[in-house]
Amino acid sequence: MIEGIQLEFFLVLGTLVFFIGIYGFLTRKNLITMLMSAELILNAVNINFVAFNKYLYPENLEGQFFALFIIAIAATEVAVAVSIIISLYRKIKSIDVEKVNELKY
Amino acid sequence: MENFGYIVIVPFILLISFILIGLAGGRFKPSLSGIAGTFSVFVTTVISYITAFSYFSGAGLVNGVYQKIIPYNTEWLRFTDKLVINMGILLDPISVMMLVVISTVSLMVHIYSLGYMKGDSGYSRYFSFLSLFTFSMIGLVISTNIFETYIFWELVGVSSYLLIGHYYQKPSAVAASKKAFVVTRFADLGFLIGILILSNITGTFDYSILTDPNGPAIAQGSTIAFMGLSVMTWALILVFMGCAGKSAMFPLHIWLPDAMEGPTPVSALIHAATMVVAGVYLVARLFPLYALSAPAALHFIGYVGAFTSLFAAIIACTQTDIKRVLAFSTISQIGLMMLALGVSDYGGEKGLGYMSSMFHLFNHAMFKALLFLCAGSVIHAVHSNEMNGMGGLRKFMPVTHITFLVACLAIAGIPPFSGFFSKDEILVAAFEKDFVLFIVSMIIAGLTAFYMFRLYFSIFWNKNNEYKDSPHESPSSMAVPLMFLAFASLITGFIPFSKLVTADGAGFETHIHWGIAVPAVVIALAGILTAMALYKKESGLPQRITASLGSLYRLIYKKFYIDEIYLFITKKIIFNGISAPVAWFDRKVVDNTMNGIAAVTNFISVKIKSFQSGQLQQYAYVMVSGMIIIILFALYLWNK
Amino acid sequence: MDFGQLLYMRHEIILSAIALIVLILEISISNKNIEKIIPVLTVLFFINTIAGFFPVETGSLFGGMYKTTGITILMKNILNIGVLIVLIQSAGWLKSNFTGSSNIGGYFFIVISSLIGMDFMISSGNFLMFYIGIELATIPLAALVASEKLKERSAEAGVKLILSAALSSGILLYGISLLYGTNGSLYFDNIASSFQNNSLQMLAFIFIFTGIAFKISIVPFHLWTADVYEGAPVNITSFLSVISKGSAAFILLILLFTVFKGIEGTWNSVLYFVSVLTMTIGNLFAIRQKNIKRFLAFSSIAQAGFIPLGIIGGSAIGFSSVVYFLLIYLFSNLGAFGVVAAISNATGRENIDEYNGLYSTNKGLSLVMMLSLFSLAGIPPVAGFFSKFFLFTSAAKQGYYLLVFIALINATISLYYYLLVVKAMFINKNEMPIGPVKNDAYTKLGLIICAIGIIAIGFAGIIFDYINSLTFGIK
Amino acid sequence: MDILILLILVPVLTVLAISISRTKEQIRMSAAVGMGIQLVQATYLVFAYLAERKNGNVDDMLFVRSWEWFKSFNIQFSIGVDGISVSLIALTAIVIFTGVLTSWKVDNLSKEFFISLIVLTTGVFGFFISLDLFSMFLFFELAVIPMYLLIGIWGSGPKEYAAMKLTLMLMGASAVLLLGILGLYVNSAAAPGGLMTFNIIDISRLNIPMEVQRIFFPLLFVGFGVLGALFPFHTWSPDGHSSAPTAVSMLHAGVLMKMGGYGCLRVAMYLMPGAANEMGWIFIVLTSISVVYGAFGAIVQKDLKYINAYSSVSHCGLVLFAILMSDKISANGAVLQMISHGLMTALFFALIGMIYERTHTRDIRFMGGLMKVIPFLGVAYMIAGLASLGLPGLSGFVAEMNVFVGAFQHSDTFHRIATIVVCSSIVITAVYILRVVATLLLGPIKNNDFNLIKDAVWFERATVIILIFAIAGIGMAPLWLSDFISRSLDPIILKLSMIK
Amino acid sequence: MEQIIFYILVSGILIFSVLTVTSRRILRAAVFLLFMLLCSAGLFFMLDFYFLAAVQLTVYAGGIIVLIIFSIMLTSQVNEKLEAAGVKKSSFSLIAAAAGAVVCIYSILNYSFPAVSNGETDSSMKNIGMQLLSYKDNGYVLPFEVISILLLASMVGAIIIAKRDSAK
Repeated sequence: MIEGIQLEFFLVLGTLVFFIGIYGFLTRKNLITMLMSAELILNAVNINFVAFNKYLYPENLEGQFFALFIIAIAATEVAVAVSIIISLYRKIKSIDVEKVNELKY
Repeated sequence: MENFGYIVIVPFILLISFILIGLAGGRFKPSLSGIAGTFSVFVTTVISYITAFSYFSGAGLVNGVYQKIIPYNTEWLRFTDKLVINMGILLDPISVMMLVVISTVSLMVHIYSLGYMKGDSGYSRYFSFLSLFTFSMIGLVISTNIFETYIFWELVGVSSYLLIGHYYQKPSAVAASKKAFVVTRFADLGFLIGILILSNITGTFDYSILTDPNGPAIAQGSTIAFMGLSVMTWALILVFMGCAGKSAMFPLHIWLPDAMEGPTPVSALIHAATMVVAGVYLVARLFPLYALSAPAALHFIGYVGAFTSLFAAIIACTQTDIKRVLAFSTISQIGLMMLALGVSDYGGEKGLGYMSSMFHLFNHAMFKALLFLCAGSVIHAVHSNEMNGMGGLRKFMPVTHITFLVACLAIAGIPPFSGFFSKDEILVAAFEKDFVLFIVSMIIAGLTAFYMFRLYFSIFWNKNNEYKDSPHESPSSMAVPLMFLAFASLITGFIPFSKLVTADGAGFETHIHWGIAVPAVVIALAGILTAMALYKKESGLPQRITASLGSLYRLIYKKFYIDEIYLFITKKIIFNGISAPVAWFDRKVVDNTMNGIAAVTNFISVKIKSFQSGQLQQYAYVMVSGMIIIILFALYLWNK
Repeated sequence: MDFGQLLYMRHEIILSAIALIVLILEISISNKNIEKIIPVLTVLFFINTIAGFFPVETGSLFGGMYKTTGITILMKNILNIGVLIVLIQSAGWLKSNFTGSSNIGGYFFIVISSLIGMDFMISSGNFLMFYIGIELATIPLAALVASEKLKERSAEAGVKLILSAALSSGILLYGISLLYGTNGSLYFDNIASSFQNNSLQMLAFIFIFTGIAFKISIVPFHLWTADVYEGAPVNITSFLSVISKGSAAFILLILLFTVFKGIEGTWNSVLYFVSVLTMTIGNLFAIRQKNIKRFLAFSSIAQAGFIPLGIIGGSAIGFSSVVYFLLIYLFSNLGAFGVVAAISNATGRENIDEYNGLYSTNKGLSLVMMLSLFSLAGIPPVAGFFSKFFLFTSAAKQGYYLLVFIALINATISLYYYLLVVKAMFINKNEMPIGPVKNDAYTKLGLIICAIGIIAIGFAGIIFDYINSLTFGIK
Repeated sequence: MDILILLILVPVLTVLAISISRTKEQIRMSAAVGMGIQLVQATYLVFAYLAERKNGNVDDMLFVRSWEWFKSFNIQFSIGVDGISVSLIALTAIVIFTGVLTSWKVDNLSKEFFISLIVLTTGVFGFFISLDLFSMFLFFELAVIPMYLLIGIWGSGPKEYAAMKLTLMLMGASAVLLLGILGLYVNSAAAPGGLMTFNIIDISRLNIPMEVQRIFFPLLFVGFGVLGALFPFHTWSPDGHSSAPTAVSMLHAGVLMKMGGYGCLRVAMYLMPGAANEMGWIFIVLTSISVVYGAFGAIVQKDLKYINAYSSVSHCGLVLFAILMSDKISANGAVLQMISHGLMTALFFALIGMIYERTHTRDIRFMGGLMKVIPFLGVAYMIAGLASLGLPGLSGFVAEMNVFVGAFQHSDTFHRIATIVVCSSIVITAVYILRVVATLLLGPIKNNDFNLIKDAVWFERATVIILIFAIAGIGMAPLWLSDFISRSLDPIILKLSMIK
Repeated sequence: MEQIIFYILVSGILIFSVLTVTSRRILRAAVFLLFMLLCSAGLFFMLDFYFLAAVQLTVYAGGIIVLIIFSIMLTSQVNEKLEAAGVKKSSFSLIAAAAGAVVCIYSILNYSFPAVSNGETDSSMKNIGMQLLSYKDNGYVLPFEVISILLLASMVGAIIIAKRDSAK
């Protein structure tokens, strides 16, 4: 807990980062940068969890554990995603998301 | 009272004959069919005569009144406890009389046809249908209730259809049969609705209740009013519409002249003697109802009859097809019968019109059948229907000539032939009731004499045509019926009809009213003489007269363009005006609406395909904004 | 802790054991003989499926982190059956066409571990378990989706799946974090008991719902579906369309009926909204599809639109109807995909046009396809009729007549495009129809199981009554 | 074993037998034998029913059996019959038997053809014996869906379009219908919170609130009405009938359309009498339009099947009209009309099929004088036509008269005018029937090829004779059939009249 | 002092986040992401979640970012400038994101959270270790085990994809 800083501050921060991440996800043209935006989103969630845990429910460490697991899963997700992106890159020689539109309609 | 149960044999033997000939007809020698049919009608005739004899000789008589006897009645279809269609037999003076008429004429026609139809490919079919017709016609007259009448009415109609269309490979015959059926069917619609209304207000179909002068039906009749007339009147007018269809009253007469496309014996049987008088018969059957509870309807009938009669008589003067002349003459005579009914009252002497109508019906059946059979004989000989192609036939066909002359005299009302007696009674009845109708009937009498003798002279006198193969007298099987019917036309006038067939069953005395009879005969003679002057010798006079009449003649010759009006109504209005638009509407509007729903779905489906653009970020965008929309939506609901 | 209680989680344990066996076999058997593990594993999985049906007590483990009830066991069994069919159907594909036979073990391992994830998800008592389960069920699958040899479409599908999934799980997590903040716990039981009626919890619910709806491919979170289904290998598609979707629907049911029971009003209206959208959009897109897999993808979206009919109103019988619906949907869709897989693996043809005249050469396949499609369309006497009927009845019982009506209209539209495929197979003439496809025993077995399921399940009233006895008291 | 169960079981077994048959001969024989048994059973059922009634059984429904099916929804498989359903079952048995005979020469995929045909029949039989709305609906849809394949594969002309249209319209109707059924179900709890039921008899004992009836009566009536070719939802009928193969047209017009009428009577009217009385007028207007409109539509058609399809619209409109009159006589007429029209139209379609096989056209403009070359078929066609236009002595007359007399029992102007309008159809019917007969059979032979065609062969003759026999039998002696039916109408009419 | 550091960290998080999603050079974006993660790790430190912060540093900064940078190296030129997103796309996305943020922040600010608890957080390594292996209430042994399956499965999946190339 940080003196003089209210919970809402953290939450607004988390929300902003979350939507910045979403904005990035929606606009970045590169698959890998999209993935990075997704990481932003996850991190925003972590901030939320940690803040809640600290400010409201410090008796248990639920928020912290959740954040831990999120980090772990984010890692696996990135691993798989990167491998798929690379395999795609090998096929179409591009990681521009707008060129990934063979499947449509 | 005698039990008349044996009459049940009549319809059955005819029905069996129809089915047997119909099913097995093709497999046996044609003549066998003819003989079988004739035999069954012969049995019918014998039974009819026995019945008539025993009925009129007292078996039907109680206290001087001829009773309605129902020897047989069985439930056929039940609507409610009261509304029941029975199949039964009702004997009263008119039905017994009709039995005699039908069986006699039918037998004569059968015998005649044995010779006339020889060699026809549809020989068995013809006799089978004749049996069917006779069956239906007899069923019609002996019906115990109005619905039974309706059933046989329809059957009569269909057998008429079948017989008119006997030469079914001839388009004109097919068209004529179709026309006959549709027109009468249209009239029957009125009849049916009439029955429905009648049964609804009286609660019964049964004649014995409907026509009981003291019964509840007549008492209830005039209570409810609709558009100024009592409902009963409306119902009876509608029933009369059916009668008008069958009996070819104006304006539903158009089918009858065309019906002459059928074989001539059929015309004699159906379209002269029996079926066409069914309308008259039905009015007579319901007469107490008409007379006692809806006199307005009866008036209406009288005037329709008079108009039709005059109208047809005028047309008959101009026609050149001999069968058509006879057809219009038939229409005219039936109109006269209707007129007679229209001027009649119920009960005792006041029922003179009724009695005269029946009397005329009876006589007319005989001499008109005779006329047609003679005409058939002539056509058989010269192979043409056209008057112009005939002339001078008296030398070749003496029997036909004489019998035809007898029939002409009878129809013209020259004493002592039968027509004179019945026509006299009609004139008397009209004179007593309605002077206008009396005058009209006098004119008709004159016209009748004129056109009949025009026909007679044109066929048997006039010029001596050159015939390719010289005409010869018909074989005996055809000649015998002619002679029999001629004999009948001579004597039936002397039957004391007023004692036997009256509206209330009680007989009364009639005698010839010379004050009316003499002028009538004079007028008739005048007509005959005019015809003789114009047509006995070949002369240009008739042409000159027609030329001077100009468009009026054309108007009459074209039968007042009634056919064309009908054609306009059916072709232009029904076909092109209703049916074609309905069919168009169905395909284009209703159906396209249904198809349109499908098309719109497809259209939307094509339009929204860009949502699925393949762009991952668009997917994500839809997902996020969709979520936000759902949030807003839920917030909105939550705040409410 | 009594180790006997571990039997509660026998599904997961047995599956883990099988997964382990896969790894061991994969390592120990040479590449040449690797095909031989297919029957072994299929039999093992069959045993697992049977074992799932043995009645065992239910309860919770790990301090409430994990819990089972009769209905969750049933759900797992249903998923087991589905996976068994998928495995049987994919045997032929594995032998012939996969990325090289050395990956057979990998395939089995991923499918089974994905199933483990689903089982844990269904049995979770805590959002953490739920989250891990859902990720375990998704992430490895993306790898399988992208695994098709030499097809760029496969990789594209994989990218689309994993990135969309990343986004959706981010959204889901954000919702969970808000829920944690407002309710103070991540345990289902605690959350359920601490609901107040406020907008933030509602917000949290919608975020979580979005995450799950993504998996069920409910409109507007469905757009990935068609592309991924089309791009993925057919057998993976059938796994995605049936097992993934089914498991997500199960957990949605459980969450709504337990955790989010307190805000029923909110989710009723949300479900109403998305249900109408899903059915309609799914149908409209399905109408004009040319590729059979894509077609089935949209059909499965439309089918997903029917699920809310049973949930809405929150009645126990609706719950049963949804479970029943998914059971029958499983057989029907696997039947359809089985046929598509058989044809696609043998000839590589996937266009509906190419199915023209199929009946003249492949009677059996066409018949199974027709049965499946009729079942999907809800035509008697096949099972789909019954499940749809019960969904409608449940919704009508709650008074949602208008929704039922819209659903019925949509069912009629769906009949149209199902009939288009039937028409292609039976009516359309084709000079060069797909030649007779030689099916191996596995494919035949898989299709026969589906056909029997489609025909028999509907008439057996006892099945529905059994499900309903399990859901009794869920409300 | 229960006779009613056998009625469903025999077709199912027939389907199995056909599916294991190898040669065409075996397939045909299995179908014919199976449907022959079905005919025998139906006859037996008629007599069993009569015997039961004679023994003084006055229950509304006889041979009632019920099995628990989906307990959770309180769905039973309930079966039972009354006079109405027995007579319709007999009709179905006759039509399917003759239908199989007519299809004797189906060569293309004959196994599939007969299987579909008999599956369809199973649906029809099941529909008529069901006392439970659930199974009724199930069988309803079961009867509709094989139609798609039957028309699509073995049809002629724009068959795919027609098949799709027919199926979608009927299934759309069944969607509406289902909503109605669900509405009934939801409101069928005897007491608040009680068990809901699909059972028709149970529901009929309840008084469903008026506001509920007002919503669901139109749904039910339209749902069933579409199958009964209710204007403006009849457009599937011309296209469907004209494209369908002969036996299917026979069955569809002969039997399936009757399911619509039966459903309207048994479900819509019986279970929701209040709304039937209140809202009946809307449908009376629609059905009156159907009757006249169909008849007018038939006049200008050129395709034999189209003529008959429009004629069916008209005749089936009469059925619905009669049902709406909620009068016993006209209801009786409605059932008679269903049977009569079923037989007659089956005969028509059978004949059209036979003629088409010979002339390879159905366009009447190219035909003429066929009576000369195929007198048997010609006469049969004429008889069918005469039955259609309501000639006494054939079945159509009896039915129509019942309808008219019954409808005329209402003494208010609206009903009267409607009745008169409907009556007028007998004239229009005569016009189009005679037009067809005249152009098709009479007149000179238009095409020299027609001189070579042969008259009917044995199975065709058998079909025709059976149907004509039935038509004439009913027409000559209608009383027993009318009595047979009318007793079963009592509960329905009683319920309707109690509301008034 | 604490507050100043806090504000610095917060503004670091926000600025680097924005830079991550806007930078036109992909490698820089990755580095900005790294900084953002570092800042948030700092935040976790300030909140006494040392273990979490450490994991954040090692796994995220150490693992994920390295992975990402590797993949960037594999798939694009380092100096390559990314195309900017279209105006339409970015403005629509901005609207959606902004709308979402507004709605969420509005709801959060309107919500009255329970009073801040003064309970002590025992985030010592020992406690974390104990809980991670506990199977009682608030024990995380089961997720811990399951996540191992997840890691394994992901590995297998990645191998399947990678292996394909070798098979080729």
